[in-house]
Formats: sequence, C-alpha cells, structure tokens
Amino acid sequence: MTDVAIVGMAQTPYRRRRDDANFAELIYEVSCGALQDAGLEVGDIDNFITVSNDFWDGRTISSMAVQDACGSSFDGGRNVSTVEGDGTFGLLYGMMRILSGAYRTTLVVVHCKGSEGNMRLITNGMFDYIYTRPLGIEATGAAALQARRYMDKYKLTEEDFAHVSIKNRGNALRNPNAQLAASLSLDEVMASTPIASPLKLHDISPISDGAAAVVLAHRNVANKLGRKPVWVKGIAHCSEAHFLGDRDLAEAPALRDAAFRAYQMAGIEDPFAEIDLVELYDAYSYMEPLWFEEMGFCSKGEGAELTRLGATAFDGPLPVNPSGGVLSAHAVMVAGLARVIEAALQIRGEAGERQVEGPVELALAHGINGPCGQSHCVVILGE
Amino acid sequence: MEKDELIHLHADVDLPYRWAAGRYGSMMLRALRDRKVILGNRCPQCNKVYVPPRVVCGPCFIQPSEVVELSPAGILVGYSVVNYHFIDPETGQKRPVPYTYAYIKLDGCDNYLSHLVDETDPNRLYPGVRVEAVFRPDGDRVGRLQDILHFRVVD
Amino acid sequence: MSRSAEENIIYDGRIRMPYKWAAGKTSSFFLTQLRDHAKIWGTRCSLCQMIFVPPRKNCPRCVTADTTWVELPPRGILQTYTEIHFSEPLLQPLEPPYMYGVVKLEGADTGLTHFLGEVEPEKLRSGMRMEAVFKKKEDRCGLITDLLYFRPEGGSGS
Amino acid sequence: MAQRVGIIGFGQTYHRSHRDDVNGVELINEAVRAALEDAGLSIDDIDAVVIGNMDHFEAVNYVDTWSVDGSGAWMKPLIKLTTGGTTGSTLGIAGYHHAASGLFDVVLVIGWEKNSESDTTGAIITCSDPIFDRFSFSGALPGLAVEASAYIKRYGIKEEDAARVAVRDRAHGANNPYAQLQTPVTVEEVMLSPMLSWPIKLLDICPRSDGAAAVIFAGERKARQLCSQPAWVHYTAVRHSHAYFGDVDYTRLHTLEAAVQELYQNVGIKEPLKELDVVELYQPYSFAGLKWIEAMGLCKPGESPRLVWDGVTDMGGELPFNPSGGVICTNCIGATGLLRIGEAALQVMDRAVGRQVPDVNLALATGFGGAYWSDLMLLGRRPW
Repeated sequence: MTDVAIVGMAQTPYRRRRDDANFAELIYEVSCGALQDAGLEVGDIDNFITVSNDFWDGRTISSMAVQDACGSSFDGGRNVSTVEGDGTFGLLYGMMRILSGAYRTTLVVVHCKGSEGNMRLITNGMFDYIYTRPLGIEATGAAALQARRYMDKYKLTEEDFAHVSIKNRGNALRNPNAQLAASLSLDEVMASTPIASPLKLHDISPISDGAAAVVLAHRNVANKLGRKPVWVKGIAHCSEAHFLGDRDLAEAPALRDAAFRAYQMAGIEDPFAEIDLVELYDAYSYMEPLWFEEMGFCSKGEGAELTRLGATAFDGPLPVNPSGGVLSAHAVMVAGLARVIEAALQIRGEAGERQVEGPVELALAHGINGPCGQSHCVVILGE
Repeated sequence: MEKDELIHLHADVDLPYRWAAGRYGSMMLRALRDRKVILGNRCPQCNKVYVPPRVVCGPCFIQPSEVVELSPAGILVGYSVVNYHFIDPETGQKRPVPYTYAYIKLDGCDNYLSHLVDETDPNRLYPGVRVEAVFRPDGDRVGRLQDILHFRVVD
Repeated sequence: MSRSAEENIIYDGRIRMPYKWAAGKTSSFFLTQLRDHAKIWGTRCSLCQMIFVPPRKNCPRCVTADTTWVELPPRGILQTYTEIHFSEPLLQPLEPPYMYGVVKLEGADTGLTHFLGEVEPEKLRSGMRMEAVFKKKEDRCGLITDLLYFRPEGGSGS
Repeated sequence: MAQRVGIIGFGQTYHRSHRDDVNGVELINEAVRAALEDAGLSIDDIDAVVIGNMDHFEAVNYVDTWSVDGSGAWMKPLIKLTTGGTTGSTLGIAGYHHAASGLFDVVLVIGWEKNSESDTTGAIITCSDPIFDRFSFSGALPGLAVEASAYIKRYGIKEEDAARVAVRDRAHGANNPYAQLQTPVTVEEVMLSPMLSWPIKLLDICPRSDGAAAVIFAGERKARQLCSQPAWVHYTAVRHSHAYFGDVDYTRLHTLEAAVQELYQNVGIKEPLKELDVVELYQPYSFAGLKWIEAMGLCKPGESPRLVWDGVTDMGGELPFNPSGGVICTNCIGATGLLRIGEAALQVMDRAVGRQVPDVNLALATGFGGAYWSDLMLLGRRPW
C-alpha cells in the first residue's frame, strides 16, 4: 500500500496514423484531459514526468517537444523529469517523487507515433551492435524466438496463441479507443500472413499513434478531491539479461520478481483469488499466457489452457485485457500507461461498454521494456 | 599481434521518418507554400506572438487561438557564421560551410525564428540589423520552412 | 471550414549518420580469432564459473572483471528458431525467407543467436545438434557474420 | 516512507577522447566497479539501478536493457532517464528520489557517453525540432555564441575575462587524474586559440569525451551504516522550459535563475557566496563561468569578471568553482551532470584527493542542457 493515488487520466484514441497532430498537440490534449478529469488546474501540479523515446521520435532529447505542452513551463516553470521507457516506468518515477516528500501532485504524460519511424530499424537499434544488430534482428524476429521456445518447452500450439488474439481483438469491439477490433475465427488467425514463424499477422500488435496522461496525488491531496482516487497499492520493476541467448526465453524471472514484490507491497497472497482484472502487455499473442503465468496466476504452461477455457475472457472469472490489450492498439511506451488507465477506469466503474461485470476492487497493470520483455513493471491498483 | 588489434564496427545508420507538422505547423507551412506568408499565433492571456505557431503558450498553458500574419522582415537578434565541419544528420554528409545561422525577430513577433542569412561577412552582420525573408519562387515551394530560401540583410 | 479540408503537412526526413563503434579489447579478440582461425571463444567468470558466449569483459552477474578465455567447439544444441517471412530491405542482410536460431555451444552456459542454414525450416527441432559454418578465410573480415550460419550437424538436414 | 538520502560512493573512468579499448557496456562497468569499490559494496548490495545517456550519440536504443551486462542490473529494478545535457543531473536527482521514496535503500546511478563513436555536432543537431529548427541548427556553439555576444555587449565584458575562467578550470583539471585535459593554459593561449564562433575560441569550450560516472545513493539508515561521512542531499530543483531554440531568451538564463531561487528559498540560503563552500558548475564554455554565476546570485550582473580575476572562484578562494576542472576539461555528455554531483559529493566527504577544498559544508552541483535548461543538487555535510 502506498500513499499515492491516480486522480485523473486521459488517453487519445489509438490510430494507425495521426497526421493531424504533432507530439505537442497529442500531449496538450491528454494533459488538459487528465487535469480536467482530476478537477485540477495546471497550477495545482508541482511536478511533471514526460515519457518518450528518442529513436521513435527521431529526436535526441525528445522530451523537448512536449515541455510546453505538458505544462512544465507554466508560470516560470515547474520541476520536471523525463523517463525513456514504458509509461509504467514514468508512473513509477512520478510516484517516487511524491513518496520522497518533494512534491504533492504529478502529471505523467507519454506519447508515441509509430507511424513516423520505421519500427524494424528502431527496434533493431536496441540490440548489441557487435553480435546481434548485424544479423538484422528486430523486435518481431526476437519475439518469434521466444514464442517458439515457449511452445517447445511447455508443449503449446499456435492455436493456443490464436485464442488470445481472438479474445483480445474481440474485447476491442467494446473499446472505441482501440485500433484493431474484430471478431476473428480460429481459421482466420491461423491462415493470416506468416511474419516470423510461429508468429502470424494476427498474433502481432499493430503500430499505433497515441498519447496518455495520468495525474498522481499524495494521499493528503487525493482525499480532498471530488473524484474517487484509485490507489497504487503496489509497484515493482525488474530487468533480466540482455543477450537473448543468456535467457531461457520461456521464462520471465524478472516479471516473477517484480510481481512478487508488487504483491508484497499490496499485501496480496493469492493473486488469482484477490485480483479482479488484469491489463498486461500483450505485444504478441504468446506474451499474454507467458506473462500471466509469471505473474503467479497459474502454473507454468497453463496460461493458454485457461484462455481457451474462458477463464480470462471478458465475462470470465479473471478478465485479462478487457480493453483489447496491446494486440488491439500499440503506441509503444503509451501502451503500458494505457494498461494502467484501463485498469483504473474499471476500478472507478467508468469503463463504459467495456466495464466488466462485478466489482473491480483490485487490478493489475503491466508494462515492458527491451526485447522479449527483458524489463517489467507491475502495478497493483485498488479502491 | 592479433591480441592487440582493436576492431571498430562502422555503420551508416539511416533512419527514415515522416514527421507530421500537426495542426498549427501545417497551417503555417501551407500559408508559406501557397501565399508566401509567415504565420504566427497570439496567446490570449499574455499577448505574446509565437513563431512557429503552436498548440500552447508554455508559460500560460493556453492555446494561442488567434492566428496572425507576420511581417517577412525583422531584425537579426543573434547569429553565428558557421565555419566548422560537421555531419548533417539529414544527409549523413558534411554540411557545406561557411553559412550563417541566425535568430531573427520578425516584426510583430515576440520570439525568434531560427533560419539562415545569405551573408558571411561579419562587417555586414550585427545584432539589430534589419533582414527580410527571400522566398523560393512560385512552384518551388513545397511546404517546408526551407520555402524561405534564407533571409537577406536590408541596407 | 471542415477539418478534412485542411491538408496535413508531412516532413519526409531522416536521421542519417555514420557511427564507429569500438568493439573493445575483449570482443576484438573474439572477432579476430573468428576471422583468422575460425575459432569461437567464450569467457568464464572466476566467481560463478559461468561460461558466456559472446565473451564478456566482466561477468554480467557477479560484475567482477576476473574472467578467463575458454575456447568452445563450433557445435551445440539448437534452443529455439524462427523463419523470417517479412521483408525489410533497409535492414535485412539476407533475402527473406531466412532463419534465425539460438545455439548453445558445447560447454557454454549461454546461447549464441545467429542465422541457420542448409536446412528446411520444417525439419528444424529444438534440441537438434548444430554446427557452425564459417565464411571462406579470404572473405572473413572481423565481423560476427564471419560465422555464416549454423546447420544441422553432419551437413545438410534437408 | 520518505527518508533522507546520502551519497555513499562515487566512481568514474579515466576520461579520454577515445576509449577504443572498451565498448560502451564495458566502459559503464568500469565506473560501476569503481563506485562499488569506493563504497565498499558488492553488486548484491544494490537495490535498484538508474542509467542514462543520449541515444543518438551511440545510436543505441533502450540503453538500460542493452547495458545490463555492464551496469550490474541483472535481476534488479532498472530505469532509464534522458534529458540531453542535463541527463547526468537528471539521473542523480532520480537516484535521490529512488532512495528518498523509501522504495529502495541503496541505488546505483550511472551516466555515460562515448562521444568518439559519432559526430558530436551532428548528433546534437538531432535534438532540434525536425521541421522548424533542424535544417539550420548548427549544434551547441551558435546559441552559446549568441548568449556570449549579448552578454559582452550589455556589460562590456572582455574576451579575456572569459579566458580567465578557462584558465582557472584548466589549472584545476591538472589536479584531477580522471580529467581528459590536464594541462594548464594561459590567458594568452586561450586568446590565440582558433576562433570557432565569435567570441568563442577553441580553448573556451569543452572537449568531447568518452567516459562514465557512477554514484551510489542510500537512505539514511543504510547511509549511516555503510559510510562514515555521506554527502547528504539537501535539495534538488529543475527547470526544463522551452520547445524551440527561438523561444530562448539568450540575454538571461531564466531556468537557472528560477531553479536557484527555488533552492535558496527552500533551503534558506541568503548569501550564497558566503554560505556555499564549493560549486561544480556544468559550464560547457568559459563565458558561462561569468554570466551564470550572476544568475546564481553570487554577484550583480556584470560584476562576475571581478570575482574571477580576484581569484574568488579559484582553489583557495572564497568559493572555489570546479575543483575537478569541470566540463572544460571533460565532457562525456550523459555523464557530465553526474560527474558534477559525484565531484561535489567527494568534496563534502573530504575525499577529493589532490583537489580537495578545505572544510566543505555545502556543495552545489548543477546541470545544463536541452534548450537552455538547468538542474541543481545541493549536498551537505550534515543531513538537512
């Protein structure tokens, strides 16, 4: 349990191209939206965190584009910092700066326009330049190696993964912000274009443009606001080795570690029984069961079976990605904060058509950095 | 002695981008291309006029809603005759030097426009000297800030 | 005026820059041994005894720089693989479709990611024994691609 | 949960123009091992790792996950921050908040750069807006030249005054075995060095360096347990305003003025010249050593040359600046701000071998970068 709550949030719809808006315009939209949602003025915010990536933006110091738009230049300027990584890490650092006693309120903003760069070149750039980059490997090729290893180790099939795409793209039909929403059949997924075996087109998240913002507040502020605060009950992050060959790609010990520490902080002993909803980073279909298992919701190798049985369905006992997940909209870095926002909306009971049945008292949101989920951040949100 | 040989890896990193100018940027670049006009926008609170026009006045956190046509002329606030060699990250090649990089305060505008001046003689360049925009001819303008070829010193 | 009437201006540009990365002493030894002798070397941490390929100047887990060289055989076990079908000419050194795999060399504790060759993708299985195929000596230039690919041990698996 | 925080260890590489003997990950590891050794810790004692640099100097994306083998962050909490020239100070401030939040006790903070691996000016140009600024932008020099020339014009400052600042830092750098430039220079030599962009000459500006820095922050209980004299973090302040280079007021460094005012007010500093004992100023060129110390309220506008010529900012003066030799002697950009913090910490800890200022109670470290942004961290001998 921590003393920090989410008191405001906003996100843009996620679309393949937002040629009508530059980074500052996306950020100004969500900054104003999150402040309005919180019932606060920009002058009430004493700390800002921007999240962006210099490769995706094609700009060194990519945060420069959004300093004015997030409000950090307001009235002579406020304290601000910039995280380069998933939005959940921005949330984490924003929280730290409140917990340290330095600030009372924090606006966390994140943007990415996947439409403006070349995803394959940009993600090739995250691999080591001596041994791996010259091979031309990038995010999807690496993910395919992980998917194959996971299948082989736990005797899973491509059909197992297809069910995740069917579920999440189906969930996205209820989410107006989603980019890809469809009622897919098993045959359609299985027959979709091969990209990097065993991954096919429908196993892979789209490239999206979008932005998101969250207002964090210390307990003393949060309790005075009109809105029902959504508390950050637990949070933890962890990274494992970089070289793909240093890792057993069928395992995610860093996620296991982060989830364990986040549960400890939140006082969770039995995650499956206690957590009501999960929004996790399913950049590829196989990631959902893999992450789900490492979060301790079931034994290793059982995640896909649970999906097939409907346990993680929209109306199942533990809905996973009722928003449609990253498979339905993937603005890189934004996607982790979008998971947080989706989980928080469910706790507030304000998720509209995608509101799951029954009360959501405790939810898990998750973000990743680096190839094949090398680094993870787990956030536990609650009433 | 191969043990002492140090290897370098050479890469010509080439990342293509298609940056969107956005609502205000597009408005300005269309006006430049179609009408040879430089646009700014004015903050309704502090009355500052900005170029390029933008979605927000940072100090006021308000949309500068009023779009204004700026004069193509103004004063040179600061400049630097660039004489040193460096790689232009747009081409991967050395950018030709010398050239003059300048901050220009257009008449009616409160901040500066970064651009080029077609003058490298330091005797003709000084802060406060008047300069004016030289536009590319009709048909050559494509909707970039480089549709202003450069600024020139007005005697 | 409707928004659709407003043309969005796009700036088609690039970041294009030459980079010169230093491999450093440790990787330079690995790359020159690969180039000159078609040999693959790893490093052993004197504390945890783990053998890493590619070699590390310091142990990534113990952080100590107390590591020693170990020569590894050019063969090992296939841990995972993929066949790449998508095309990205700005990036790919080979014409798709082509294959990547992770091969754990005999005696090493980590796998090496590289191309796979001389095998039909449907014949690939995790756990297969693989061996390294090197470029001809005159074509080797001190890059990781001096190792051409791994193929099933004993020659073509197709 | 909130706790006071002290710096308990600092390590740096020997900074050089080219470190071809190590790659980036290995360079990082040198600083990490040096910091661990300095603090008497092993990597197992580290609870979280913070790292940063500027992506396009080395063309490495996601440097945090890429560098795990060197940073020691394997199976540890790891985060990356980057804000341009202020990256190093941004990282140090993040290290402080990691520990101060109570979420982590011992935090390893790493800043690094291998500027030899690309064209530094070309890479800096990529920080400008790609549509409106980049085709004309020419790196760091022109903006600084505009700032310096406006300052000269307004206060009648002489180029020799700035040269004296460079002379001071180069003299100090001779005391620092880690500095890239360790040979002193004279005012005449600075004045005769090639003119790069009037009034800035070659010896007025920083070099480009390969190097890394690592600083270990700890919460109060751990800090007292692990270190006999931690450098306690008293306050941090940051201003990152402006989106375009044409928005900057080159006659005043507003960001530094605002950050300094916030810091002085909250800490209760009324006479900074008297109350501060040493400053590690992120001073990328000599003129900043005049104009910016005025922005810091050390003297009235236009009066800084007198302070500098009188030796007030020299070793042995009332308020020594940059005992390490500062940025003019070493500039591995992503590490530079963190080097300021680490060097300031050494001064507070009384461990700045060969460059120690006597009796340091309060040390100020600054960061500079982006579109004329400023960061501050105040360190003290006693917890605040």
